[in-house]
Amino acid sequence: MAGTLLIEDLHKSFGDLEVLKGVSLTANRGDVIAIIGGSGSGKSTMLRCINFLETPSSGRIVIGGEEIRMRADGTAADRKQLERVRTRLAMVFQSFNLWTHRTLLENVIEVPVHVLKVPRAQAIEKARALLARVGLAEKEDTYPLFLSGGQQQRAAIARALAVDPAVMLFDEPTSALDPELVGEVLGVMRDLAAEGRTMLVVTHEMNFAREVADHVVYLYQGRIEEQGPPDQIFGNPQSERLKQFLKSIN
Amino acid sequence: MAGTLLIEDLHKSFGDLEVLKGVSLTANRGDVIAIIGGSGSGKSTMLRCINFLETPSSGRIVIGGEEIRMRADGTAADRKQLERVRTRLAMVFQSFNLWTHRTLLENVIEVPVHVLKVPRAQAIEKARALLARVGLAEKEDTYPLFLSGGQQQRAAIARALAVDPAVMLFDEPTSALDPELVGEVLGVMRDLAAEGRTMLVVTHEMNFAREVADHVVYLYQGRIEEQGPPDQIFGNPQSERLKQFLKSIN
Amino acid sequence: AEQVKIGIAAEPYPPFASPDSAGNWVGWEVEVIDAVCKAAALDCVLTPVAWDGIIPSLTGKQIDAIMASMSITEERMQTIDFSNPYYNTPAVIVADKSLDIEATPASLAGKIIGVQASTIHQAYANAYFGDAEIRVYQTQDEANQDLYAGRIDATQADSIAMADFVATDAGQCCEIKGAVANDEAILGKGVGAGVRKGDDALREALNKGIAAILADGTHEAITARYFTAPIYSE
Amino acid sequence: MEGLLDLLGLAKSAELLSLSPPGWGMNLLRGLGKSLQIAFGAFGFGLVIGLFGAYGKLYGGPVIRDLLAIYTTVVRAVPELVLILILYFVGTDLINQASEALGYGRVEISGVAAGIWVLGVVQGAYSTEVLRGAILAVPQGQIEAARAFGMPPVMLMRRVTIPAMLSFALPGLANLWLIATKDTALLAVVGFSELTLETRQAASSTRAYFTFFLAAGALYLMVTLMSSALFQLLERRARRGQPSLKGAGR
Amino acid sequence: MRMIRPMLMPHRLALIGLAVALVVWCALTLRWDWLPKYLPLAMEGLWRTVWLLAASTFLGFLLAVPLGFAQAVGPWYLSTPARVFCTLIRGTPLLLQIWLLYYGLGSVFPQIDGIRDSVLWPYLRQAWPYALLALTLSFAGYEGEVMRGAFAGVNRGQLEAARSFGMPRFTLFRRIWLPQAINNVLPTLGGETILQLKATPLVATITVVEIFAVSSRVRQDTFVIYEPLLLLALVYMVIAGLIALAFRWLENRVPTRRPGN
Ligand SMILES: Nc1ncnc2c1ncn2[C@@H]1O[C@H](COP(=O)(O)OP(=O)(O)OP(=O)(O)O)[C@@H](O)[C@H]1O
Ligand SMILES: Nc1ncnc2c1ncn2[C@@H]1O[C@H](COP(=O)(O)OP(=O)(O)OP(=O)(O)O)[C@@H](O)[C@H]1O
Ligand SMILES: [Mg+2]
Ligand SMILES: [Mg+2]
Repeated sequence: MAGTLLIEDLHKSFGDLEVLKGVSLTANRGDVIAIIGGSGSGKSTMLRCINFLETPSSGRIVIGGEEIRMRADGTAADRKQLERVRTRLAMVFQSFNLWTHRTLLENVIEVPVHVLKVPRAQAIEKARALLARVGLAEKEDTYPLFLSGGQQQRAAIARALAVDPAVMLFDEPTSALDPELVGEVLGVMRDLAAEGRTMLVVTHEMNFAREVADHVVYLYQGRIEEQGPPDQIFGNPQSERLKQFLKSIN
Repeated sequence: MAGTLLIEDLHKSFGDLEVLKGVSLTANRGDVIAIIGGSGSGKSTMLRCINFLETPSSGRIVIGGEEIRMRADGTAADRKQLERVRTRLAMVFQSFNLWTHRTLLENVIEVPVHVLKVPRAQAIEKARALLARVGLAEKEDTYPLFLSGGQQQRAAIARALAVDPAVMLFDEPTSALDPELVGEVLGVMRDLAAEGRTMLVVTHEMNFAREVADHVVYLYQGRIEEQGPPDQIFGNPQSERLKQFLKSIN
Repeated sequence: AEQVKIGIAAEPYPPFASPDSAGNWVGWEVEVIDAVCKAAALDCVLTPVAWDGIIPSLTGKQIDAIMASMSITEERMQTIDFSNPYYNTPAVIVADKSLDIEATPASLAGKIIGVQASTIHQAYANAYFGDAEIRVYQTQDEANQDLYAGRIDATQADSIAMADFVATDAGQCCEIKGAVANDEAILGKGVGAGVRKGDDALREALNKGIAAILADGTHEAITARYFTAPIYSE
Repeated sequence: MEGLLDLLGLAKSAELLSLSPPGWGMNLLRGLGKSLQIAFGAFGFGLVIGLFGAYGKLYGGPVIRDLLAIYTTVVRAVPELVLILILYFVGTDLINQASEALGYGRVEISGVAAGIWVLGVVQGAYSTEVLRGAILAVPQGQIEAARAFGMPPVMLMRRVTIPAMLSFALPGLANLWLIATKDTALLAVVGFSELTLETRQAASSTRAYFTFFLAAGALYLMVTLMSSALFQLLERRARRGQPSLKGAGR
Repeated sequence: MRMIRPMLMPHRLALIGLAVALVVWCALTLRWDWLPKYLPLAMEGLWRTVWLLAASTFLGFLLAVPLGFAQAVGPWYLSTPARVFCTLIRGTPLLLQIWLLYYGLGSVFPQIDGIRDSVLWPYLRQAWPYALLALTLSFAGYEGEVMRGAFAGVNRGQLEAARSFGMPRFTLFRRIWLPQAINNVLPTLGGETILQLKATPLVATITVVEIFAVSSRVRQDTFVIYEPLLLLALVYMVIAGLIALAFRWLENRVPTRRPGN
């Protein structure tokens, strides 16, 4: 059951602005789901609702078979449950959000050591391996604000990988990377999928969506306009909007 | 002369880390120069050195035929000159850097009204047109932190366009945009180039580099490894590193 | 003649010197200053200065003399000059009625004694009551308050102030247990006017004024209006 | 009414505090007025020094930085009483000796002016540090963006740095202001009747310590409540555009 | 050597020379004959100043953190009392607070039957517990306000990152929110600590004799004004210098980016 994800009729408004207008989605263990859509269509909001960084206005969220209990106002009713569920999720933020008062290494070991109670030495060893994997071995003692954009993004990916999550939420994880690194990160993702991790990836890289995803979701103005396997979405789009959206990449 | 740019033997170190190891570059009026390269290769640093946001360790920078006078420590010797030159430059930052205490409209009119002394009404009118052009007409009264990543990036582009610059420095201006918008922004850039504005664009979008740029510069570990017209760079790369770099996009 | 600025402490010390709400200074010492100046033919103006600034004001020439219930001691005479005393009062010990205490070092051993900071009483207590714990208060009123609250066992202070205190409601707890043995080196020669070192002309003039009001009964007359007992003795 | 006051044993207090002599109410109010006047002068003067001090410490050369470090350490450390005694009494004495030696008469230096000066210099040392911290807390990008568009330093300070740092500085500044209103007690040594001295005079002249100390406390509290309201207003304005952190720990 | 070299810059040499000259001049031309007599008392006072400062800032800061946090993001039933407390403390003179605590409570206690025979009486009779309490509450009030701003100023994304990994509330607070809040206001905290140093003399009003009171005593006993104050200033400068150094060290632990020009 770990690694499954179910979203049902998710709504989210910011004041008068309804950003999500009923989104439903199912992911099984090991699924890689790409979420594509225009800027401002609600992709980040959707991802952030899944782990309750935003309180949904209504809807149901079930992770690993466990429904996150909600109060009427959308906040999680059971803090302990939410924290437990969140430890199985990992997120890479669109704006990275590395902890600026800690070095890269400290950023990566923070959650393993202090939340998951992994022995420190072991966490460090793993963190070093991960940093090396994203090409940041020499930067482990640097503070995030002294890094280039792409380096920060890679560090954020390493931090997410360090917690061994069952479900990963990636918000445009390759936006700041050069094509070579994009390729490498896609490789990493493929490996993760092969290990049975479930992934939700918001992306503007249609190549990625096409090559790595099992399932592509096209979000338009807070609704799922169309979804399906990549072949179908890219090869034979039905909706006018999606056709329009894809036109520009060909 | 306005709109020309000359960089000669630019060096920049952060402490022991030499990030730029002698970069030279010439741009004529209306040139669009794409700067590509791996993450951490020094692209942003180079852009930031041009308008002295970073103090170069050594080198010469000539903008619009006017050499920016430097002290021995790399800081600009003549603040007035630097300010004058900077008003003819416009920059879109990799991390957007919108002013969080001002609404989008205020962000866009800030420099025209307060630095360039454009009448307020006129600045607002132009700002509205620019915001509409990047699809943010409805968001003009929103504060930046309440926007999606792509919206922030478009606002940053609008802010840069509002100052009618002779030279534009773009640091990955489409990183947070969906393909449809990327296309639009590229269109905007083509228009700008046609108007005779010089542009330096750091980008990971090889399509952009190929289609819009007059000249492509490949930066590798702080040096220009190869440069030339896009056909040559993409069609017939010479250096091993560049070949490697480009392999991933085909 | 030239004006003589007489500094008094801006912090009130009733019944010697305190302002009323209209800002007029009244009290025994104020009247004495008036009388002395008249007798010495000095054109005096009262200048209230906060206690912390009173000596710097004197040495910095903002004022010319200080008449603020300042006890004459050897130590202080190294810094400024004093006129002859214009009043002196014995020091007494006050304690709870229920306690069997005398004003002697032996009787006070092991007790807690409160004194006002930077007074001759503090100096005396330090010198003679070494076996007691000595607590230092900023004002005598605060020491009295703690005497009433039982946080100290006894206090040493000047007899006039204490006679006032034991007459109040709070003072009912306590009584004057007697005067301490005199030691002129510490308790001093009484209260005098302070002048800048070497300003002998003014010192002599003030001495003349003091001698005159003591001789012609003015001093006694003023005292009678404030106190029941005389407060000057040779 | 009288009966009620009598009942509570407050009749005597009411009499003591009445506004016309022999009541001391007017004296306290007059003292409060003077305290506020001094506090306002000193706080304002301190702010100006603080702003220059903070900029000097952050951007000045090594000599300026060292001098400012000495200023902030020494002036903050030395008790105000020492400063004012030395400055006022020794200072005026020296000036007078000099002027008498040159054949001029004695000059009167106003104790109040000296007091404002000393308090202002002390406040300046504290504000220097408060403002320096606040400027450091501003995300660097905010300032860089303004620089990149050629904003001159004063405008940059006015339009970007100050608004952006204000939310960090206001609590510390509010504390300094409240301390200034109370530090005026110091001016008693130069013969200035502000609230504390008036209170002490009233209290020990009448032996009604509790009445007058509580009355003074109430006056101070009133000032605090009013200035807190003002500071709160300012802070709300300074925080515009920043998402609230309510619930951000959940 | 690493410590010494920066001191050899010409302007620093000049400053050091100036300071030495000043000290020598003070030592030679001013009156110091009173010093030996009062030295033991001064040492005692110094010790009292130091421990009162250390204990009250430590305890006060421990209180200030919840006070600030409750005000910044707490529910109304926590934030209101916290705000009232901070306003009261900041709104009234410390002298009054000390005075009310000591003499106010002091006149209440004797009216309780049998209290003079209780085991608590020896402590209630002492002044230092009241002094420490008053100083601690005062520091907490001022710092509560500073920390309120500091907590509210932390970047939301930093907290979201921690939440998204399931960091428990308290861990998040301890590992992310608090350190970032403190980093934002370290210079202000340093200033407030030095202010606290200068607030300690007020406890003299309730018979706690610290270094300032000793210097006052010398002044009153001997009427020597400037010398004890200068010595006092020197002592304060040393303490304040140490505080400033400690805070500079804390500040430098996390490097900040600062642009050129
Ligand atoms: N302020 C700084 N202090 C120290 N090192 C820095 C600083 N800024 C950047 N660097 C380092 O300089 C190198 C070049 O950084 P730069 O931001 O120019 O890279 P970039 O080419 O823009 O990369 P990206 O595509 O990831 O944005 C990196 O290794 C980075 O870690
Ligand atoms: N905190 C907020 N308050 C109010 N409106 C918000 C907030 N966050 C996002 N929005 C609005 O919600 C809409 C969806 O935002 P979201 O960040 O989900 O877009 P997105 O699909 O991720 O876009 P992008 O590709 O540009 O990142 C946008 O119009 C945005 O302005
Ligand atoms: Mg997004
Ligand atoms: Mg970059």
